[in-house]
Parts: sequence; structure tokens; C-alpha cells
Amino acid sequence: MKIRVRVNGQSYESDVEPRKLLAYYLREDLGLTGTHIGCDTTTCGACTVLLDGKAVKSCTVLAVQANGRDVMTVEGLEQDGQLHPLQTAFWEEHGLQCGYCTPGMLMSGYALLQDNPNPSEEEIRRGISGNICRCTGYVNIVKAIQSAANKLADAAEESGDSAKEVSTSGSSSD
Amino acid sequence: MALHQTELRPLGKCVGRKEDPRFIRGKGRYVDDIMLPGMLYMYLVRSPYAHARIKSIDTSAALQAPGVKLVITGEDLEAMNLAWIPTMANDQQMVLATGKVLYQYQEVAAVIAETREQAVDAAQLIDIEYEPLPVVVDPFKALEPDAPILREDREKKSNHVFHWEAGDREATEELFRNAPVVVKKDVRFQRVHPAPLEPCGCIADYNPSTGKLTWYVTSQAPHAHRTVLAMVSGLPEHQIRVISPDVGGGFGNKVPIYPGYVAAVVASLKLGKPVKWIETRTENITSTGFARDYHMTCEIAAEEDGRVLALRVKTIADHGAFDAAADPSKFPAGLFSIVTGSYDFKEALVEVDGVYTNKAPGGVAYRCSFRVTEAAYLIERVMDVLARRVGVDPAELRKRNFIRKEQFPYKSPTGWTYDSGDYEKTLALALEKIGYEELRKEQAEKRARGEFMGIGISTFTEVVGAGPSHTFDIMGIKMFDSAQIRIHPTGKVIARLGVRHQGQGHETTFAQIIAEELGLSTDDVLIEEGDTDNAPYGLGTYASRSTPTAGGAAALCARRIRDKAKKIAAHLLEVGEEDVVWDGVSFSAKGLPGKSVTMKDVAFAAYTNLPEGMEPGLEATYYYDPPNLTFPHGAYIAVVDIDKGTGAVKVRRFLAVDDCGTVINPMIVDGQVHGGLTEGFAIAFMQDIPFDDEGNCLAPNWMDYLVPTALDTPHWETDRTVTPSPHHPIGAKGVGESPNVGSPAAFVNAVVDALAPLGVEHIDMPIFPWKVWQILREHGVTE
Amino acid sequence: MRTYQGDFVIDLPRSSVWAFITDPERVGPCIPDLLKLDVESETRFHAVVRVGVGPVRGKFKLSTELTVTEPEVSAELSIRGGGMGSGVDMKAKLTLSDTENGGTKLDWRCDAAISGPVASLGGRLIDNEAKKITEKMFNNLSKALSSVSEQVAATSEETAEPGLKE
Amino acid sequence: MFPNSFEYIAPKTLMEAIELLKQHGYDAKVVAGGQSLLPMMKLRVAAPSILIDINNIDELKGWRNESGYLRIGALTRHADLEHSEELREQYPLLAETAVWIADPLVRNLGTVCGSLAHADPGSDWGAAMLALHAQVEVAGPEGKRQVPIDDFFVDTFTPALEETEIVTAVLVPTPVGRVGGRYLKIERKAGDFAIAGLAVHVSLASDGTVAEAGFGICACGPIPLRGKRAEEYLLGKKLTPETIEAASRLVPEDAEPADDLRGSAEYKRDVLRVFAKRGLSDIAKELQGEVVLR
Repeated sequence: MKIRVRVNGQSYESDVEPRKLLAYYLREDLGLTGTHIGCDTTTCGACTVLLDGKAVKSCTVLAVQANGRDVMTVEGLEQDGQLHPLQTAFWEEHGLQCGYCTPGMLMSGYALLQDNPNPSEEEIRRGISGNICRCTGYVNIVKAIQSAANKLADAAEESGDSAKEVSTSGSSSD
Repeated sequence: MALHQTELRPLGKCVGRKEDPRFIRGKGRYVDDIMLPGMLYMYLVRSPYAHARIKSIDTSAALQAPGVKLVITGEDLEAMNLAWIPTMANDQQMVLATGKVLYQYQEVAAVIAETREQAVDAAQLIDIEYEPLPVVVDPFKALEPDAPILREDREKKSNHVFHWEAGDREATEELFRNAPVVVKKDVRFQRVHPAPLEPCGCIADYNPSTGKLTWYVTSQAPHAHRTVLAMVSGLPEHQIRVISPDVGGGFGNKVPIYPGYVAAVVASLKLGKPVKWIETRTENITSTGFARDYHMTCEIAAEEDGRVLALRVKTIADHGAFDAAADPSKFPAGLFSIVTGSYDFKEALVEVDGVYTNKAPGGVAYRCSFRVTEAAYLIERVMDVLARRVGVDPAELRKRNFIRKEQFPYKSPTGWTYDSGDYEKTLALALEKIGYEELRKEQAEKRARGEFMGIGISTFTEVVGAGPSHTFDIMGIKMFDSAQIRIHPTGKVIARLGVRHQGQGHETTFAQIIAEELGLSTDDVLIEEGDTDNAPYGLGTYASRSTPTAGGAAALCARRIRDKAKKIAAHLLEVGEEDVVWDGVSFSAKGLPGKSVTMKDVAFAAYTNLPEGMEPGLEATYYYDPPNLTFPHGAYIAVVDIDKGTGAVKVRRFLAVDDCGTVINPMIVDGQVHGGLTEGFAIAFMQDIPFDDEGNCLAPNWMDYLVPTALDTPHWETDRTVTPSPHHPIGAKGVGESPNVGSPAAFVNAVVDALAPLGVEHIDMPIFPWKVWQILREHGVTE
Repeated sequence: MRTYQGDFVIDLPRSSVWAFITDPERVGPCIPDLLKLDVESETRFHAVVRVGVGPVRGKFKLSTELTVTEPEVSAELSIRGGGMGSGVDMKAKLTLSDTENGGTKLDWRCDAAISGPVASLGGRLIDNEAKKITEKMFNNLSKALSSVSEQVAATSEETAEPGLKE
Repeated sequence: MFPNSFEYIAPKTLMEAIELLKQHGYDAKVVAGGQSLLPMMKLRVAAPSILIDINNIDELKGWRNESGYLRIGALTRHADLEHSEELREQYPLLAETAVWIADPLVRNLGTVCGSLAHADPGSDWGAAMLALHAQVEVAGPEGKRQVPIDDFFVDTFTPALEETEIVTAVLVPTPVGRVGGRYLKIERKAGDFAIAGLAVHVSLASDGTVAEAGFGICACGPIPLRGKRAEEYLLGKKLTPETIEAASRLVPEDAEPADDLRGSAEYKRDVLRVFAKRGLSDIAKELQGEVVLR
């Protein structure tokens, strides 16, 4: 079947078997191997990508179902050679070890912060509960997402219109 | 924390990981990411039966299927003398089944096709006729005289694999005969699986024109794998290049050689093309090395005040169909005899009997130094039983029995020499930090209100870092490890090691060690591992051995370079070598203030301005054979609350105080501890691989083999004490596994402590809610 | 091993019931969701059945062998086969006894062992399903036998061809 | 893993989809969110030869209030209901239930109606819709029909659907009075199918008596089950510690749990009782504010 998919802002036209899962399409047809596969039961979330802005498990979406839609993968986070604050935060907070879950975690974290720019620890844990990490014990992933939230808020404050209320402290991270 | 580390003297600092930039960009390179031109795909046909005779295999339809290049069966391998391969435990294991299958999901045939899809489709066309045989899943039943003999290939017509023991039987029994107090408990450590996020897989790429096989494989021990492959396949070892690219977690799962690997190599040899085999999660859990599965009976003889005298342990070890444990050769039960733990037992006797059953083979060390987890769990669990029996607080009982600081080096009754430790200090810090007294008060109040809150302590001792080579070998290969360091003219360093990390951060921590020794910064040092054509020989990364062995090799290798550098520095400083002083960042001349040269100066001179007659260059190789193991320890405390209505256990707090000797990178140590605690938590509360009577694996994937999410996992608290190892070059001991070794007992002790008012002394893991509910119910407790 | 059992009474003499249950041509079609029946001999037949539980759909190939334990009293059906990468091994024991009013009571007991991914994966559901399929099989048998008995009643002269269409 | 090969068709209208089902019947499967079906196809325990993707059928999207009920279209995702602030007041059980289903990633794709049509005994929506006394709207060659939720679950994985029919919506009656809803679930791990689950729906009349009561039992029988005895008992009564206690004892009587690796039947029954008590007590507190509980 012929499909046309936008991935990380670039359009691709491909001919795929209907049974091809989006994860394999990204990895094998487009060479975007940042999207990983870690299970066969839609459990681990290593394959998480954004589909029209929503975080989904790309091992449980058919490539043909992405026809005409927008996909964002971990490779799309970095813009113009600049790491996304979430990527930097994972690095700084030691939010990864073997790196295999990391792309999926980043995409879930990204989607979470889009919906909820200032999540609590509980909300972060819930937000990434579809992503399994076998290495970190999640403590530093949670910290990284909190840190990224702060970075993004600071960046928004700097670039955007001046905040109406200025908090007494510059940093609210714990 | 600094991401880029240009600072000198980086040891002990939180340096941002050098490996992370590729991972956070999705640019890691794992085996399945590698696509080679003309690459074929392999898929394995597996047995639905746990025990059955193979009557026939019809591959004709599969061979006709689109894209299929080759189908391999056990008979084909027999013709090549490759139907069986040796395991690391002096047993042998089938590659593709011949005659009969011995466990569900056992490999029976391999299909190689142009695409993954074609291989899987064709595999479904292979028609295998089985005749089911009686299944044995219970190791105790397997030992009964009328049990069916599972292993027809062995001379010994019994399902008994081995008997092994340590300690002094007579002396132990004598103490038991006269002991005022004896406690006895049956304790099970259930079958679990390391299940790293990346499953196992490989690409075998045999080039017929050069005769060279390049083997990309998810390997924790690439050099050992190369040697084994050479011995098994008959390929010359220098014609085999093993590349272990980025590895998505190992935890012991990626130490053995699996049938799929061998089948892929055979396929590539036959076809002269690269063949990729990547297992599914289901295949990973159902067929690759499981861990634990120990049925233990523990007895402690003690004085009335709880001071311990002797320990007696009998164990039935269920190895499944093949003993494919990844233990050092002389230790069929791994380092299980460390079971006297942190306590000063006078005598001990430890016995282990291995048994075959119709289950997947293995007995790997899952984030653990060869069965030390079973040992630590057992002793920490039963010490709590003793505390209860003699009416002493579990913290106090431990203090009474600790090996004292001044007793180190301490010779244990089962033959270990503990290098160093300060158990009282570590426990004291943990008790203070968690607020033990307050918690006990809170617990008393809650008990008065009929609520169930528990506090669990585990003060474990680990044993890690195998060698030394006089005692430790795997298939005869001595367990040392290695480093090779080369300093380029501009002072930049490339270092290669014989180990292979899978997330532990070697690219950073080993750079820190080397930079520290050479007076450079971490950014000056590039660490490479995992390519046998480049790195010196080493036994690999497992059993927390990288820092104790390769870390030692890295430091001593750097010192070897420093020795030469000193000579060059003397030349540059125009003084005698004996007048050159190294202060950690530069060489200076005694009595000549202000005159110094850095390692970078020396490096440049090593290629441009050498003393007469000196060999150019600045590099060294070091094979480090440690004089002893290292013995990290810790004090862990768990606080739990029990929901009376559902039996659910909530881990309210968990504090891990670790002592792993000298700390190289505190951030990484904390990360390792967080991860290990999470695995320990999962084992305590969620994980088991049960089988039904037909031998069907009832937890074959991540729907039923439960891995905790961020929502399930408690928030971990950590702290540490530092008792350096006296014999390790930088005093480091290794930490990756301590949290997995030490934590299960803390969790279970906490739950049992909560239920202690009901007279509960033990609950087997995993502690599912219904088990707790059942106990509450039996005692008339209900919401 | 899972064991299921049951019994039913047919308004036919024991000899007729015996003739029916020892005839693969007549017992075969009682297998639920039968796609193909291939009778090899008086005691052996092969069947292809459609397994369908919601989205779980596939074909199972089964080979059945009949063993007479005691003529006109008891027989054993061993059913072995598989599909979808899984195996089924069943032993069904049928015992006949006379009822007071000239009918026959059929007691059945079935020991089923299921191996492979279907058993591994379907932990939550497999027991219930295996039970239902087995019960359906014996329901079909019971129905087929009652329709024989009805036909016997209707056309008492003729030897009945059982109505097997449903 | 990936599925066996199949033909994929994504019709744009309901009529087309039904026409396809008429043509292919047994061999076809309808996919909406695919979060139950695709995993089964990947493990190859399901292998339809035709997959009919209904995601492009606009008329199945979204929800709206119609007279007397909320009509939730077949393409409504779990996450839509989880985050639907505007439904929280009148239909609190929807968001309460949604958040318990699998994980956020699955909730972004999986649909409420797909979950019902899948008829898994561990269906959280099955239990919730029982508690809400919903109707399932089904379309087939003969047009649309409504199936009361009690008749919809025939057996494990077997809904009251012909091979040619599609679930087009679920209709949740608009409650009268003040509404409380709770979904209580115990799982082996976050996102797992329930060990046992209970959906509780109560609305109070102006005099404080129970006007509507609904209990939906999850994972304790071959299909989701209704706690009928407790419902009947509570109607017309006030929520007091005594009535809550009595009702909670009745809930397990309608359950048919089995012993399995998740726990014994007895355990699951008792958890249902505890859940009923907790759910009702919470609702009582929320709606009345002053129930004294023992």
C-alpha cells in the first residue's frame, strides 16, 4: 500500500505491507533507529512516538494507519543542532543508563510537558507509566522531567511576555 | 553537575556521562539497528511441549515459501557436530533439538529468509510431529526414584546434576547439638529473569572470501564469546571478530551463549551472507537464562541472647533442562557460600544439589555475583526470624552479631576472606537517617489501633570482582581483566578494556580513573570496549566485576604509563628520575620550584623529544589479576504499610546506605543503586515464572512477567559510607548489584514485621496482595 | 491437566448408542466448528476445526483414535493435535449404562492437556474456553444421539441416518 | 513481532464498513484503537485476513448529549474521557474509569467502544457501563439497534454482535440528582488487567435517598457482571454506614470469580466487598459530607 507520512517535518512516500508496524517502518524503511522495540505485548513503550501530537506506542499502530499524518520521533527533538531542554535534562540528571528506553521516555516526557508544563512527581510518574525502564529506577527520570519543565518555563519567561507575577525565587526545583 | 568535564582530578566527582549524547539523540547503535547489505533474517521454530519426542520434522513447505534461503534442524547440526554446545557450567545444551525437546519454547528449527516477515511466515509452515512425554516441573519430584529421566544424553541416569558443599560439617553439627536456640525456615527464591529492555540478538556476518566472521552480538563478555565460538565452531579465533555494540541492559542475561546465536552463525557460514537474529520478548523470557529458583532450608544455632553460633543451609537448585548457569567453573552454586553474610558465625555448612526439570535452562546471575543474592536474601531473612524468636529488635540483633571493624581481613567459616568493612557505622547511619526510633514508636501506636506497618532491615555483605585467577575461571579461562591505554602526542587518550558495559557508565567512570591517574581531565580520555579486534582480552561485565577488575587494570595501566612518563619528565626537567615528583597533575623537580611539566607535555615529548635510547610512544597494556574479591556491604531499611482490605503493600520509604569503597562517580553510584532497588522491589512483590503441570510457562511475556513502572516504584533514598578496599588499586569495590542483592530481604522483612503481631515469621516472594490478605484473613483481620 | 466431565441420557438402547459412538463418521461431526473430517479407518479419523474465541481465531488439526475398553460399555477417545503453534492432548472416556426405562446413560470424562503459546498466553481464559469446547462437543453428541432417537421413533423400520446438520 | 499478512481497508462511511463486513464476515475484524486487537495479532493468536479500519469514519467521532443520554461515539479514546472536564460533573465515573486503563500511551489510541466490543472479562469499561446502565448502539445491514449493556456481554470475548455489525456508540443515561462515581481496581502492576475491579455509580434524589445505583464488577467472571442485589437493596435508601455495609456485602454475591494466579475466588470476592464499601463511603462523603463511618 502506498502511504505518505510526515516524520519530523519531512514528507516520505512509501509502499508498505499493511501488516508493517509503524515502529518497523520508522526503523527499517526510514532508518530512524532511535525508536526501539523492547517487547511484543504493547507493554514497554520503548517505541513511543508522537502521532499527530499524541504519544503512542508505534509497535501497536500500523504504518498504513499513519498515512496522511504527522509523526515525531526522538530524532526530531533536536532543533538546528540544539538539544531540546528535555534531552539536556536527561543528561544532567543521569536519567538514562543503557539508553534503550530513553527515546521512548523522552517522547512520553515531551508529550506530558506539552499537556502539563508543570507536573508534580505523581503526575510525571503517571505520565511515563507506559514506559518501562530496567536501569534507572525512575528517580532520575522524574528529576529530569521536572528539570526540563523548569528549563522550559524559564525559557518561556525569558522569550515571552513578561510574567505578571514574579515569584520570589528564581528556581523552584527541589 | 558538569556535563563536560575539563577539570583535573575528576575521581569522586559527578561527571556527566560521556555516553549520553548519542543515546539522548536516538543515535545509540544496538544490534538491531545495524543493517548490512544483503542481510538475511532468521526466525526460530520453538516447541509448544515441555517434554516430547520429535517424531518428524517436515520442512518442505517452508523451503518452498517466498524468500526462504535455508532451514536448519538439529539433524543438520548433528552432521556438523554442532547439535550440542558446552554450557559454562560443565554441562552441554542442545542448539536445535534432536530426538526430543526438554522445555516449552525450546529451539527446534531455524528459518532464514530475505525478510523478517518471510522468515516468520515460513516458520509457521514447518510441520513437526511430537509425541508428548511425562513432564516434570517440580525439582523435588524430579529427584524421586520413579521420575522420568530427562537427560538421556548423560551417563548418569538421574535428574540430579551435582552436589556441592562448603564449610565444616562436623564442627557445625557439634555446635547445633549444643545450641540453646535453633531456628529453621524453608525459604524459596523464586524463578525470575533479568529481562533487560533490549532482548538478545546477533548478526553473524561470515565473509567467504576472507574467511573472517564478524559477529555483532548482545554480549556482556565478547572475548569469552569469541573463544567459546572458536572452540565450538572450529573457526580460527583470529578470524572471528566479536563486536558487542551498544547493549540495552544485560543484568546477567547476556553472559551465556544461546542456541539462536549459534544457529545464526551456522546460517551465515552456510550462506556466506550476514544473518540477523533478534529474539522477541517472549523468546527472551521463555528460553534464555533465568535466575534463582532456589529452594533453601536454613537453620541458625544461637545463644539465648541471639548471638549466632552456626549456620546450616540445604538447597535444591532447579536448573531446568540444562545446567547453563554462568558460574565460575569451580563453583557450581556460584558464591552462595557467602551465606554467613555480615555475621560472625563460628561454623557453617552449606549444601546445594542441582536438579534437572522440564523448564528453560539457566541459573544465570541476575544482577548478582553468582548466587550471592540468594545467599544474602536467605541470611537476612532468617536473621529476622531469629530476632523474633529471641525477642531482640532486628537492628540490635544484627549489631550483636556483626563482624567487627577490627576483625578485617576476616576469614569466614566457608572460606572467604572479607577485605574490609564497617558494618556498625553503615547501620548506624541508616538507622539515624530513617529515624528508626521514631518509626518504631509510630508502629507501636499503629499496632494499638489495629493497623499494620512494618520496618524491614537488611545489612547484607556482597562478594564481587571475580578473579582472582587461581580460584576463578570460566571454562578454564582465568578471570582477570585488562586495559590498554595509548596517549596520543597532543595528550589525548584512547583506552580499551576487556569488559563490556551495558549502561553502567564505563565510558565515564573508567575515563575518570585514567584521567585521575594521568593528571588529565575526563574529556581527554576516550574509552572503547566491546570490539575483540581492538580491546585486550577480558572476561566481561557481570557480577559487579568491572570496577574491581578492569577498574584496577585501568589504574595500574595508567600508573605503568606514568612510570615511563616520569622518565620522560626527568629528561624534560633536566633532573634525575629520582628527583621527579608527581603531584597528581604534573611532574616537578625536587627543590626547583616553578619548574614542572604536565602529562600533555610529556606525551608530546614521547613522540618528539625522547631521552637517548628510549622507545618512542606512550602506551601500556595491563592484565590485572586481583589478589582477592572485594566485599561491598550496605544497610537497607524499608518502611511499609499494609492495606487491610486488599492486602496491598505500600512501600512508604526505602533508604539504602551502601558502602562500595572508593566512589568514582557519586551520581552514577546513586543511579546504579536506584536501578538495583527497583529490580529488587520487583522480585519481592511482582515477579515469578510459574509453570503449569504441562510445563507451560505461565509468565512468558511482559503481560504476566511483571516489570514495575514509575507508578509502582517507590521513591528511593540513598546515602553511603566509604570503607575502601585495602587491596584494590583505588580502593573501589563495585556497586551495581548491591541494591538487587540487599533489597529483597528488606522488603520481605518489612512485610513480615508488619504482620508480626499475628505471629507471622515468613512469607515467600513474590508478596502478592492475596498472600497478605490470606494471612490477615486467617487471623480474623478484615476491613 | 484439566479435567471436565458430565453425563446425559439418551432414549435409545445401549447397543444403538454404542454403534453411534464407535463410528467415526458419526462422532466426527460432533466436534464443534468442524471444517474438515477425514476418516482413515474404523478407529481413526482426522479433523480440522475452527477455533474462535472473539479475535482469537485459528485452525487446529486433530487426530483421533478410538479404543474400546469394554464392548458396549466403555471406550476411550484420544485426541491429539494442534495449531497456532500449540498442542492439544485429550483423553475422553465414555461409559454407557442402562437406565430403568430402556434408555442409555452416557458418562463422559475428559482429561485435557494444552501446551504452547495458547496455554501460556491465555492464562486468564484458557480453562473456561477448554471447558466450553469440551462441553459443546458432548452437547453435540447428545443432540445427535437424540435426533437419532427421534428418527428411530418416527421411522421405526428404517435404520436411521442421523441428522447432522445444524 | 508483527502480524500475519492481511488486507487493510479504511472505509470512509459506516455503510461501506458494514458492506465490507457483509462480504468478509468471519475473516474480517474491525479495528478502531487497535490496542487489544493488534497485540493479539502480533502474538498471532488472532489472524484476521481483512482488517477494516474505522478511524476515517467521521460519524463515529466525538460525544454529544442527546435527549436522556450521553452518546459516546465509537472513535472516542480512553484519554478523551480521562481529560473531559465538561463531563466530570454529571458523569464522574467516566474519567474515574479511564485513568485506570493500561497507560497514557494506550489510552491515547484505545477506544471505549472497542473495549466493549472486545468483551474481555477484565474490561474496565464493561464494568463502568454496567454501573451506568448504558446501552450499546450497534449498526448492521438492517440499520441500527440498541443493546442493553446487560445483554451485550454474551461470553468471554463474545459480544452480542453479528459478524456484520459494528458498535457505533455507547449511550450513557443522563443521571438525575447529584451524582457520585468511583472506579476501584487492584492490579498486579500499574496498567495491568484487574485482579478485581468495581465501578460504583450512585445518584441521590433531593430527599437524599438513592435514586440510581450501579455496580459493575470487573475480572470476576467470564464477562463483566452487574452487582444487581446491591443495586436493588440501595434504591430508595439513604447512604448510611449501615446501608453501605449491607450493600457492600451484597456485591460479591453477584460475582463469579475463579481461582487463578492473581488470587483466589474468595480473595476477589472480599476485595469487591471492600471496594464497594470504600466507593460508597467516598461517594457518601462527597455528596452528603457527614456520613459517620465506623
